[in-house]
Amino acid sequence: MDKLPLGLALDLRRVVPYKTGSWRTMKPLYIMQTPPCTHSCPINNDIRGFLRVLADKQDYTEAWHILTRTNPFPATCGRVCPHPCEDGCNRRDFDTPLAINSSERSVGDYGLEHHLEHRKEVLATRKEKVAVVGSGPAGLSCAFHLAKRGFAVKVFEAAREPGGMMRYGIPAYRLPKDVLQREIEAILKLGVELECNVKVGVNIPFDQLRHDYQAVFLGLGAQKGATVGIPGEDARNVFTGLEFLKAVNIGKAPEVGRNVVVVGGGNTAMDCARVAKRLGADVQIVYRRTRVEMPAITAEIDEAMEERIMFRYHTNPIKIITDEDKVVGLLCVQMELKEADASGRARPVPIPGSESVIPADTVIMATGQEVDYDGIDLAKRENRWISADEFLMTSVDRVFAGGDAVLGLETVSAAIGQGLRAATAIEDYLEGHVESSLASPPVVYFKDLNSYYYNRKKRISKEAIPVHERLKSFNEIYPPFDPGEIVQEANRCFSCGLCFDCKNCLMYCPDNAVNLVPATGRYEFDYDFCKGCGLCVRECPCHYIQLTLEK
Amino acid sequence: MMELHEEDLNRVEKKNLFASGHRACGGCGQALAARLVADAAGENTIACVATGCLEIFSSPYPDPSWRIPFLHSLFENVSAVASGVEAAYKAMNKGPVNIIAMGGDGSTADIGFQSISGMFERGHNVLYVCYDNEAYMNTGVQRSSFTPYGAKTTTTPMGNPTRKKNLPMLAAVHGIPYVATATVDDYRDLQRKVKKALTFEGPKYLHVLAPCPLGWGHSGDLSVLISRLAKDTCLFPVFEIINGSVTNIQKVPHKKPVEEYLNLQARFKHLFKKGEPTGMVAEIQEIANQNIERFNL
Amino acid sequence: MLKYLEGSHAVSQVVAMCRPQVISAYPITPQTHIVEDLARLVGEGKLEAEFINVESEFSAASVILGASAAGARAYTTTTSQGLLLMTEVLYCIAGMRLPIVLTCANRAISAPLNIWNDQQDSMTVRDAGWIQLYAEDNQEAADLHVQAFKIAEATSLPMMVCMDGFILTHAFEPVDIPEQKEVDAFLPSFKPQHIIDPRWPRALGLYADPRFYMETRYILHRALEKSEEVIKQVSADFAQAFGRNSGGLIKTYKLEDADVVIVTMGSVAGTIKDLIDRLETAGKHVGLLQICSFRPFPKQEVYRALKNKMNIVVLEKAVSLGRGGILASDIRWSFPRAEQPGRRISSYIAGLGGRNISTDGLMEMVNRVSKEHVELAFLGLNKEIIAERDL
Amino acid sequence: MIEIRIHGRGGQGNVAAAELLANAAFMDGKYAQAFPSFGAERIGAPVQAFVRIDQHPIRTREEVRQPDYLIVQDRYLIDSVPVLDGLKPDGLVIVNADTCPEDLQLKTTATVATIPATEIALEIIGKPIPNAIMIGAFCSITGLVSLEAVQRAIREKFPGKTGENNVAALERAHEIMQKGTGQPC
Repeated sequence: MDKLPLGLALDLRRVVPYKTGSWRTMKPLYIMQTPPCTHSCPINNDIRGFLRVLADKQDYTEAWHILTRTNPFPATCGRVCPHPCEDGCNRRDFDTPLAINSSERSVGDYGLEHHLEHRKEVLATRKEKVAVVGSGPAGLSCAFHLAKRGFAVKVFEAAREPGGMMRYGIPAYRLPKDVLQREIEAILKLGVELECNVKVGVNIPFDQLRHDYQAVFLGLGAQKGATVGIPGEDARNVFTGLEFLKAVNIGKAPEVGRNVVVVGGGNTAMDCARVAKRLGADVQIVYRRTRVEMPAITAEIDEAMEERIMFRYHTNPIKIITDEDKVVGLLCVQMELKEADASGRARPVPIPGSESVIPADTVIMATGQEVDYDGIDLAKRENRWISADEFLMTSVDRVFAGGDAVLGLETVSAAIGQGLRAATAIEDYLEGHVESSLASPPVVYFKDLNSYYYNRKKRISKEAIPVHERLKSFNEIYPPFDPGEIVQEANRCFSCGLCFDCKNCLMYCPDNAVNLVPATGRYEFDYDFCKGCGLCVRECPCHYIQLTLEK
Repeated sequence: MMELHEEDLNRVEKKNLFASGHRACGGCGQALAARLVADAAGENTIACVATGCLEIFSSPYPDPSWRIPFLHSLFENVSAVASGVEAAYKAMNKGPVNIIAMGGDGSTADIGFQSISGMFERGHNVLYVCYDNEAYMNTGVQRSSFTPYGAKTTTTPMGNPTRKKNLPMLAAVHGIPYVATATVDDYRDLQRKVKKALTFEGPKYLHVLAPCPLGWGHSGDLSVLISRLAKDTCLFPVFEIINGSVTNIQKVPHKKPVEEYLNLQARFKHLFKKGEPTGMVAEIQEIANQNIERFNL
Repeated sequence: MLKYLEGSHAVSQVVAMCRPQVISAYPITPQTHIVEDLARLVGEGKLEAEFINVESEFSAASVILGASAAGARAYTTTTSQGLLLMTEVLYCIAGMRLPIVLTCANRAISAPLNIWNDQQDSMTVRDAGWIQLYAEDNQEAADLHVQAFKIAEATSLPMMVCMDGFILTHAFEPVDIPEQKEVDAFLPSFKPQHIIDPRWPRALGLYADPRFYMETRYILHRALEKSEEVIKQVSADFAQAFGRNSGGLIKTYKLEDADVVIVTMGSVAGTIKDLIDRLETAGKHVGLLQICSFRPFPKQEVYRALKNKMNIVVLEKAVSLGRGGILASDIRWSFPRAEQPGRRISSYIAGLGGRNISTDGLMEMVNRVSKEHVELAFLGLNKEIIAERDL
Repeated sequence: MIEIRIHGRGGQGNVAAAELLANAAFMDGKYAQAFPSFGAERIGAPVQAFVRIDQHPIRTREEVRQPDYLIVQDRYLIDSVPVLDGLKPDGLVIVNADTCPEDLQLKTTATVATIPATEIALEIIGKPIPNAIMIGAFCSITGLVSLEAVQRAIREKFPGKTGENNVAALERAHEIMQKGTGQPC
């Protein structure tokens, strides 16, 4: 036999390492966590995901597919969403939140420019058919997700064109019509059948749908403008907010004249006012309370003010003054705020003798919207909105509902989110098993991060085009990010709760118990040697590693 | 002097030439440093290691952790042993090869000080890396000349009354071409310095602060954080001394009070009475301030 | 060729012919002339080697440890305090099985400080795992170095050539210095067992827990025992090649019909031989047994040489304080127990700290042991100095 | 076997003198041994050196206790060191002195010779190093080693000017002693 070297010398290529893994009491694990952006997104978009592929690979196509996994309307939401994701962004506690909304818009636009097509999740077509009532964000989102999962879907739309509020309620300077149009077309490409000019409950009996289809989704929206019921509302040149916006959006803008008064403090009110301004009028907004109580998105209010729209707070309309059937003015009374009412907002009370007349050629009553239940009968809540359970099933069997009709007045994103959830619920229902959406992992907050490894960097923001320019047309007021800027911005993402290949665990492990798996490009622990010291957990910037008790 | 391109210097190296299976405590700063150094130096390297914690946990027969040639004989002679290896390579016209002598603070600054001084003075082409964990950890945390002021060890139960020996400066006055300090938290900097040092002909000295969870009294997961705090509190200045002149000093834009460093370590616990810092803490802050002044941190 | 020169230079010149690749030493009397001459030879380019001037014997030993581990033929020389300062490294070198050659110019050990000759230094490190051969004169000192590298490299054991400080190192006498080509023919170039080289990554100097340590020490002990054969063989080969006897395990002089046998090591043998001749003319038969190899200790050879001798006196230049003669106890232990009752093995300590070993003193010793057994005696003590002081 | 003991002070070249004598004898084809009374002596301190010359190999390492010849390189040592100890009754002692042997009043039956070696050294070599002169005197009186051999030994040990000066000094001493005495008495 060949002898070993003298004096305990050793050939190091023959060493069999001693396994130190047995020393471990705590064990590190790579566990993906929920980032706060996704958590606060009504659609739960994989924001971290699409930003990463932008940052790492500058792959816009992949980014678009990641976004549209949940949301068929990135270009739309990238414009109209009040982006709660950015409020959640952990960078808020570090420097400034990421410009997620603008990034989404750019990715959405990229998808449109390059005619990207949605991928089906299930290629086989299933026997079950589903009817979707209403082609607004909720309806189309539901149809989209069902179609991707192989269901035959038919969408019934009362109006002449699909899109619901997105088409008729949102002015073009916020959402260009062709953007919406192309995103809808992309959805229909999945094989979704669309029939317009059919009002369910009027042109087809509601029960027939329930008979012809295995499931029905109601995305009715809140299409009926509500008025406050003051004298003179029936006069010419008095519109509800929705009437007005719809008219403009279908290119039949009314003659609004010199002075326009808009009543209300919601988003619709803002839209109406700004549209009227673009029609060349001097616009005043009349609101019973103050700016603080206005339900509209702050940005909307700011932009309205920039566009020199007059705000009259503590002002309440009593009577529309008409000359024959033509509006000439609006009689208002000053209010003062008293203790809060049921809505939690300060209760406005008239100040006696404070009446005054605001001259007006047009009055727009943007004072609320309601669901149009014509021919559809089901249980309601607050006697206004459809009541649905946690799986969005209504009081009627096999009938699901979502969007404004269920939520009350909410955002496009909220409606899309409900469409998605309804699609899942319907699938589960038809497959006869319970709600399958997994409980998502815990949310990562700033305190969970090791922010040492992040550099401070201000977010990229774009100046709106100057007011005098804006008012000349219905063009968008915010220019898009250019590709470079998007990547720059994507690189600011903390990647909360998911590895972004910083190599800390690999380099810091005193026991070399972290390996990079070339095949997957992912890191994995070598538990033969890991002593469970937790250094990797401590130094992981994004809280992707958890220390768990060794079992 | 051998040339190295910037990208080579800056590349992070992970080769596991100091491999898994060593018996160091979890979160050992010295084990981490040793791997970073070995990987930076690369395969064409000979490691001469002094007796000490590193040697004990990395070289038990028959399963040592070294994958590059390893030579150990005694506690106080590693510099001379490395000198001999270098002389032999010269005599046999072999090489080039990286020869790295390494040891802890005891084998470097105390019992091995004469030996290292001799190696510096004779100008051997050897890189000496000192893993400074500020006490004799191998024997159970006794005070060394690198033990900082105020630190409690088993032989300074009331806290160390003296300040730390300044070996980087002592090395520099030997007139050797390259001296540098580094910490384990900044592995890029550490590996860069190893590679840079090896480009110089003659003796080189690299002083690495290596937190010791056992001796410093902190949990293993804090090793990197603590070594970073040593810098951020200006208690451990990071710099290079190239041909005698101090350079590339790592500035500390956001200086932290020494308490932040001390608070995390049991060896300094006695400096706080009911959470309130005693006079010794002020003294330690003074040391930091002097560093700030001296190195314009 | 026969040259008249100082013992130190005889050694340095022969060492140079052995082509060491790394030499490292620290100056200490009486070793200095050896180092100085080697430094000169390297400086003048007559010897191709790295000469490392270190800051202590400790580092000298460490440097050659490293050099030998890296595969170079390495050499150092020291004495006395220097050797003791090296002790820790000496044990290491043996444990790592590095074939290093060291010249010990034997000298006394402090305190009191004393630079003169005795053999306490090398005797003190006798258990370090080194082969130790003791030279009688400068010729043998020179010859032993040629043999030393061969023995060390054949056995992977370090070897110490011991020569009496001053008495040999500083003595001028004729020495036959071989030709380089003769040495080259006798001593092949070094084929190292261990090479620290990145091309074949090896670990040297690992630590061994209780499962392994004892075996390594046992192996080392057996290796030393086995080296006896090599020492004998190399000495025989040397006689073949150079035509003179040097080294080996033991040497005898007029032992055959000796009534009293003196056993000793090193240069005092010469003085004793003269004495033996004088006594012979006076009709007294005294013989000499020289221990050349103290480690390994040639127990069998000693026994074979002395088994019929009933009156033996061991004369040595070192003492195990609190015990007595070191060589003496090894000699006593060389005989099987209970064998031949009445055999006298007396023990004499002599020449400590350079005290002259005079013929008269030796005569007195022989006379006394002829009459009685002497358990332990110090030769030529000055009673007055002792009387003046308390124990 | 001839035994010689050399007394002197550190710096007077005592060991060299012993070495040269032995080397010369070696060159004359004899066996020789030379060694100092080893020590840490510094310049000026009294020292000794020993030489043995024989037809046979020399084995003994004993210091020379009963010298046949004494060489005293410094007369003032006589007062401080027992230089004459063990000198054979029929021996010879050569002293470096500028006086007549009688004036030294040495208590010995051995022959006493003197030579002003320091003066000669200063004159010829330019340094007060008497050893070459003392050796020269020794050869001259005893004829124990040949002058030629000593000359070769000196030239071997000190090549160049120093050697030549010493050789010259050696020869001068040789002549002087040939005349019988180093001193005009």
